Amino acid sequence: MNTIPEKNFLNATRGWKSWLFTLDHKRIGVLYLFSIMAAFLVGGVFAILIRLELLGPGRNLMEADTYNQVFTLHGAIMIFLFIIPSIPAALGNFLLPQMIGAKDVAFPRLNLASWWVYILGSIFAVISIAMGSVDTGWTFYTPYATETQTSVISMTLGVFILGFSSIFTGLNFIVTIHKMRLPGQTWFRMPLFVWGLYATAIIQVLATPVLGITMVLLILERVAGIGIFDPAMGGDPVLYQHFFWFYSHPAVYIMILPGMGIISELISTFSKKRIFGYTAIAYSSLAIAFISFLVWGHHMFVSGQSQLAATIFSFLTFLVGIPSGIKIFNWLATMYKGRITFETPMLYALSFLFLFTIGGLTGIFLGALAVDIHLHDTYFVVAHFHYVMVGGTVMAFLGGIHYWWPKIWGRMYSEFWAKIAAAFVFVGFNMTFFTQFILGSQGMPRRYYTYMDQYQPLHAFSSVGSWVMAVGFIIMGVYLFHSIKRGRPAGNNPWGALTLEWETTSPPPTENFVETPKFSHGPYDYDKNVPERTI
Amino acid sequence: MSQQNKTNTPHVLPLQVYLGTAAALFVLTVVTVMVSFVDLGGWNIVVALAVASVKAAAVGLIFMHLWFDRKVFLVIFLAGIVFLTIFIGLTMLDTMRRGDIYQISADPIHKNAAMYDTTAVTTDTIPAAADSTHSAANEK
Amino acid sequence: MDGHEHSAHPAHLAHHFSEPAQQAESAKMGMWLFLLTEVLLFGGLFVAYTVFPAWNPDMFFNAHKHLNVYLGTLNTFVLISSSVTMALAIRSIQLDRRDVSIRYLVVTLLLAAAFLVVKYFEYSHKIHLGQLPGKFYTFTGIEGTNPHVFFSVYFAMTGLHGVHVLAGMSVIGWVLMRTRRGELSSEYYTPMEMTGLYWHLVDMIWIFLFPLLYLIG
Amino acid sequence: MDTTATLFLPPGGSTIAGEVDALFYFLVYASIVMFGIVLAGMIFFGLRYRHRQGDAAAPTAGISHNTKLELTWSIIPTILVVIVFFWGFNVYLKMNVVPKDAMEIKVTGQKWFWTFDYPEGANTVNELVIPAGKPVKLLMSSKDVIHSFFVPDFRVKMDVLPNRYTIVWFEAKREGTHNLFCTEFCGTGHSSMIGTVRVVPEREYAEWLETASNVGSDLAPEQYGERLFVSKACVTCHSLEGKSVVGPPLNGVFGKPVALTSGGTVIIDENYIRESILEPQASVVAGYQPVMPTYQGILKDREIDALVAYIKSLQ
Ligand code: HEA
Ligand code: HEA
Ligand code: HEC
Ligand code: CUA
Ligand SMILES: [Cu+2]
Repeated sequence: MNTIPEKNFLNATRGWKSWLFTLDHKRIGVLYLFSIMAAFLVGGVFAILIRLELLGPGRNLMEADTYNQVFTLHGAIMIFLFIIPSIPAALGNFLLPQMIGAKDVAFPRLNLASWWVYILGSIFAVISIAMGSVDTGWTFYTPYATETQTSVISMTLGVFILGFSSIFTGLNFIVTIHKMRLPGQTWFRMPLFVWGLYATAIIQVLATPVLGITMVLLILERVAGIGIFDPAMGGDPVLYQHFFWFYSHPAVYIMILPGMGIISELISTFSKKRIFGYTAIAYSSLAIAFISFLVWGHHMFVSGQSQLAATIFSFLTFLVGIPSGIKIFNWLATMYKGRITFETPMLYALSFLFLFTIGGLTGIFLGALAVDIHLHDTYFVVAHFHYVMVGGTVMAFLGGIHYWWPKIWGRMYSEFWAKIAAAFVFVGFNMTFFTQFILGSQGMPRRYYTYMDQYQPLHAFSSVGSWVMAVGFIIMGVYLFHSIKRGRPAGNNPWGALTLEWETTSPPPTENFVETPKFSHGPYDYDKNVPERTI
Repeated sequence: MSQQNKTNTPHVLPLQVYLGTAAALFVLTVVTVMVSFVDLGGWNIVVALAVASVKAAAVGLIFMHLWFDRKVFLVIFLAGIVFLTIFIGLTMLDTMRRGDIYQISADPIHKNAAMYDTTAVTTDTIPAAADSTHSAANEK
Repeated sequence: MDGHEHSAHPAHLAHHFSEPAQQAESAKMGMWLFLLTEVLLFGGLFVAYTVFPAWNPDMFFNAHKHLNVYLGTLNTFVLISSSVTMALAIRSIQLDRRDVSIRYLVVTLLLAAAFLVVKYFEYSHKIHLGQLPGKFYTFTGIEGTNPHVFFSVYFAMTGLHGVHVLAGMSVIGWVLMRTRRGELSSEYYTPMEMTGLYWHLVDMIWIFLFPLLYLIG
Repeated sequence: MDTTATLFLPPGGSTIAGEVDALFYFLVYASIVMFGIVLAGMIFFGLRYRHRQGDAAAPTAGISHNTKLELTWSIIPTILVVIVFFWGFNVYLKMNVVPKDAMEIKVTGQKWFWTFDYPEGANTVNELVIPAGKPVKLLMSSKDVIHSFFVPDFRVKMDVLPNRYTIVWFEAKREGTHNLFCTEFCGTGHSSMIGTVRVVPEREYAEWLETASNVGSDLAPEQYGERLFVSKACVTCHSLEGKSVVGPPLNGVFGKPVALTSGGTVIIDENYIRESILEPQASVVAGYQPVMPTYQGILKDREIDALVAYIKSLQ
């Protein structure tokens, strides 16, 4: 029978101060984990409100203005408070040093600052909600955002601050990966999750400052009327869109790259097989990170940007599909001749393959100039990005949470309930969002509070789907929290995996390893090792 | 823990190097200001930026030790320049080429244009190919 | 805290690093990454700077005539000098000449303050004339479309830069304190080195702002 | 190519629709194939290499990569996307280059309705009337924030920007009516900023144009005003059942006092209504945002009179 180590990072010191001012990357990871889960819950409640209002045409639950605030808050919270920090700041923080055999990240204080800055930014977002909230959409397009009466300033200030938290995390990770690896762990012996975090961190550091200056200019536009984005003052609203998407397109890869990293770990662990095409996967992460800076204009095909720019952006957009495809096929090939088991994390990994492929392929629709003209700003786009963000990132995140849950707490969750919840989420998700592909191509515009009768059946179906999904998440919340105290002790290596974090105890001690680990085998050498599973 | 073996022994440059660089920076500043008083048309700004780049390079390579330090720092710094260039370049591809097919969609609207009243309008009431310098006045 | 000097034992070596070199290099790399984010933060303004002059070259030309080249040049000299003294401060601490280093830091601070004073005079002159950004612009002597945009860009760029000078001054002040307390030496001067990098970047950005705003033609 | 309604797309109503649909369906089928490969791989490997409890746990095959395979799955998608790019670009060009003989209509978007100005001086609100079989070019601009002109059946969409013209063109194939949506978020009334495009035979169009400039002249002012109240989009913001929507309700208000934001009250009379329509910001009703657009230049004197008469009649 496994036992929980008597002394571990969870009980090393006690009291709330020892948590809120901790420098231990694992505790900071846990703080982040709870914060983003709270954000997801709030964003999810807004999502359910959206779906309730859209159950039928006309007013069901709220006024048009309220609806506009609800979908803006849903988008802004999900993006800035949940999905951007989700995998890197929560799981990445917890795991990165362990995976490279280090005691901590390079700058523990900066790491703590990152969380506090995140909290500060969230407070501004909450203030904004309290002060009448925002109704601009998460994109804050000018000139609407400069003239609406709602409290745009405190929300954009919040976003500005949240950007720093993201920059701090990225900066910290790059240095950590460069400088803190265990001797023997060369670049191409790092776990692919670390590669994913590395590529992500590059984007965080390069793109986020531009979001910062964009928000500053937007605030100046509102308070000082500087007129850079305001057409009435000789400015150009389309320029604002360039600024915004220069950050926000790369940002979508901040969301997906770490998720892809998790999938590499899950598929190889549960297939007990060496990952297929390691180098190709590592390099395609970098390639995606680089190309992501060249394609932002695909959000602006009908914005009035020049036809030349639109054409070039369309071409570059397609290039992203190729490294993404390489990854998908490499993961498939990893399963070939494996020793596959279907625990919950693997179920999420397979859901990812299924849903992200759909989401990504519909991205190709949107990248095609003529087709995007019809599909832009319809529910087709809404469906696309939920398939990649929820079907991609959130599935990977859930897979990662289940996979490392026993490492974080030392205890197992209920596999039975986990499978049931996964089924609800998967089915509910497809009900909610596949319908939206149809709605969108039929012409249903997004950000609509009400709609024409002809769209009613599909909207209603979609709303029902969102309830199914919510049931799945509620079940998940219950068994996960239950297991923190009550779960079966998991042992060091419940899945029989080979990456370094499984060589320490669960939960790990404060400085991660009791003895400095030795690099003795690569992260995926399943052709040479059969590690023992502790459950 | 032994201090001696792997400490970062400082890399000290001779004083002359600093003073020489400083002198070069001052001289270049004077030069660039003087050139700005000569009318070179569009070339003024080009020369000014070229001089500025040389100065910035001097500061970066010598004061900031990029020349002597690990090259990864230089790579990081250059990455900033490269991505900034991408940002500027692709944005200009839009802002400078909006009139490619119809000049009218590149120019700001003259507030007195027919658009804003209900009198009859045809294409020829709106100048199709106004000069590209956006001379149309904007009222506030 | 209390002016107590650290012994030769590397008290500055944090527990999670295995050797001082690793720590120093990490810090430096972190700093360079931070400078990278600064470049891109200013980057947005450089984009605005490129787009609007490309649209209204004449207006930009006319408006820039209203900046004072002499004050701009003076400030360029001031800031470059401060960069030189900063570099020399680091060199002195590398050679363990602590007092010299302190003197250089003080001069750097004074030069930085001088820069801000000159800026103050420039700003107040502009405010007086109504050459202000956006909707506060009331000046009438500039030909061309939307001259207020020039001042929006001017104030945004120099304002952000000014904020960086202020931030730089407080960091230099902090390093100055630590040097006086004897916490820095040739063994460990990472904080001063990092401050130097930051300060040089602030200088470097000004090196570009100066011709872009003052020397268009 | 003629398209009819399918699962995904509404019936195509313009000459370009067929070409967009062809690419759309090419993408659908290509995606189904790609997705099919991924799904089949997952299912097949999952079943074939499933490890059951109790099976021996031996080391697995040490396959690390296979250059030929990897090249295949890099090159085939590359070819596919290059095809899609050129195809999409080709159709995009056609959507951007307006035929020489296109007739021109001006479109103004503002919160939250569309105004269309026809060459002969007629104007309509929220209803665009065009002849079938003739290319139509829209010259569009906005009076406030960004809107976007979207006719799903025509597969065209273009943002409508303040202080700039954007252009969109199409040729409707046959008579019928089509929905027109605003697809750029523009505030409270975004989802009710919808109109219709009515396609009529060419001959009928000419007749329509002639009468359009003086419709309603045969009606009594109240009736005419009632029509205008709908056609000029007053209904988007004003209810007639005493509910406050974006603006205050307008039934039974005539002759009554109303409080203003600036303090003070006014009696709602003919002049006040007229002022509200032409200079809505001059006196703003307490409790409402100053968002009502001015109808200066959109409504003719006779039309304002009719509206006043109508509001007066709503006792
Ligand atoms: C996690 C986030 C995420 C990810 C990963 C992506 C990935 C992609 N996105 Fe998406 N996107 C968003 C989040 C994301 N997107 C969001 C949030 C918006 C809307 C924002 C808003 O307006 O509010 C958006 C909007 C958006 C648009 C603008 C639509 C519009 O408003 O009109 C476009 C247009 O090109 C686009 C394209 C793509 C492409 C080409 C990819 C590619 O990276 C996909 C690559 C993957 C694949 C292609 C699948 C796997 C490959 C194979 C199985 C091999 C075979 C492939 C080929 C033959 C090509 N996206
Ligand atoms: C990460 C990003 C993310 C996520 C996860 C989601 C999740 C969901 N989204 Fe969202 N969405 C966006 C990002 C996201 N969305 C963005 C960026 C926009 C655009 C906004 C804009 O236009 O500006 C958008 C817009 C958007 C729209 C379009 C609105 C419009 O255009 O008018 C709709 C409509 O159906 C929608 C629905 C949903 C639904 C049903 C979910 C569901 O998946 C939600 C499921 C979650 C729950 C039901 C929460 C309940 C959870 C529990 C009870 C768990 C228990 C607790 C713990 C474990 C702590 N979203
Ligand atoms: C975009 C929304 C909008 C549209 C369209 C609109 N209005 Fe209004 N209207 C308002 C708002 C908001 C107010 C209250 C604030 C104010 O007085 O400006 C208002 C006020 C008024 C008033 C004064 C009402 C009172 O109780 O004192 C009158 C009369 C009026 N509108 C008539 C019209 C007519 C006639 C039309 C159409 C030709 C019209 N409005 C179209 C939003 C609108
Ligand atoms: Cu107009 Cu949305
Ligand atoms: Cu994108």
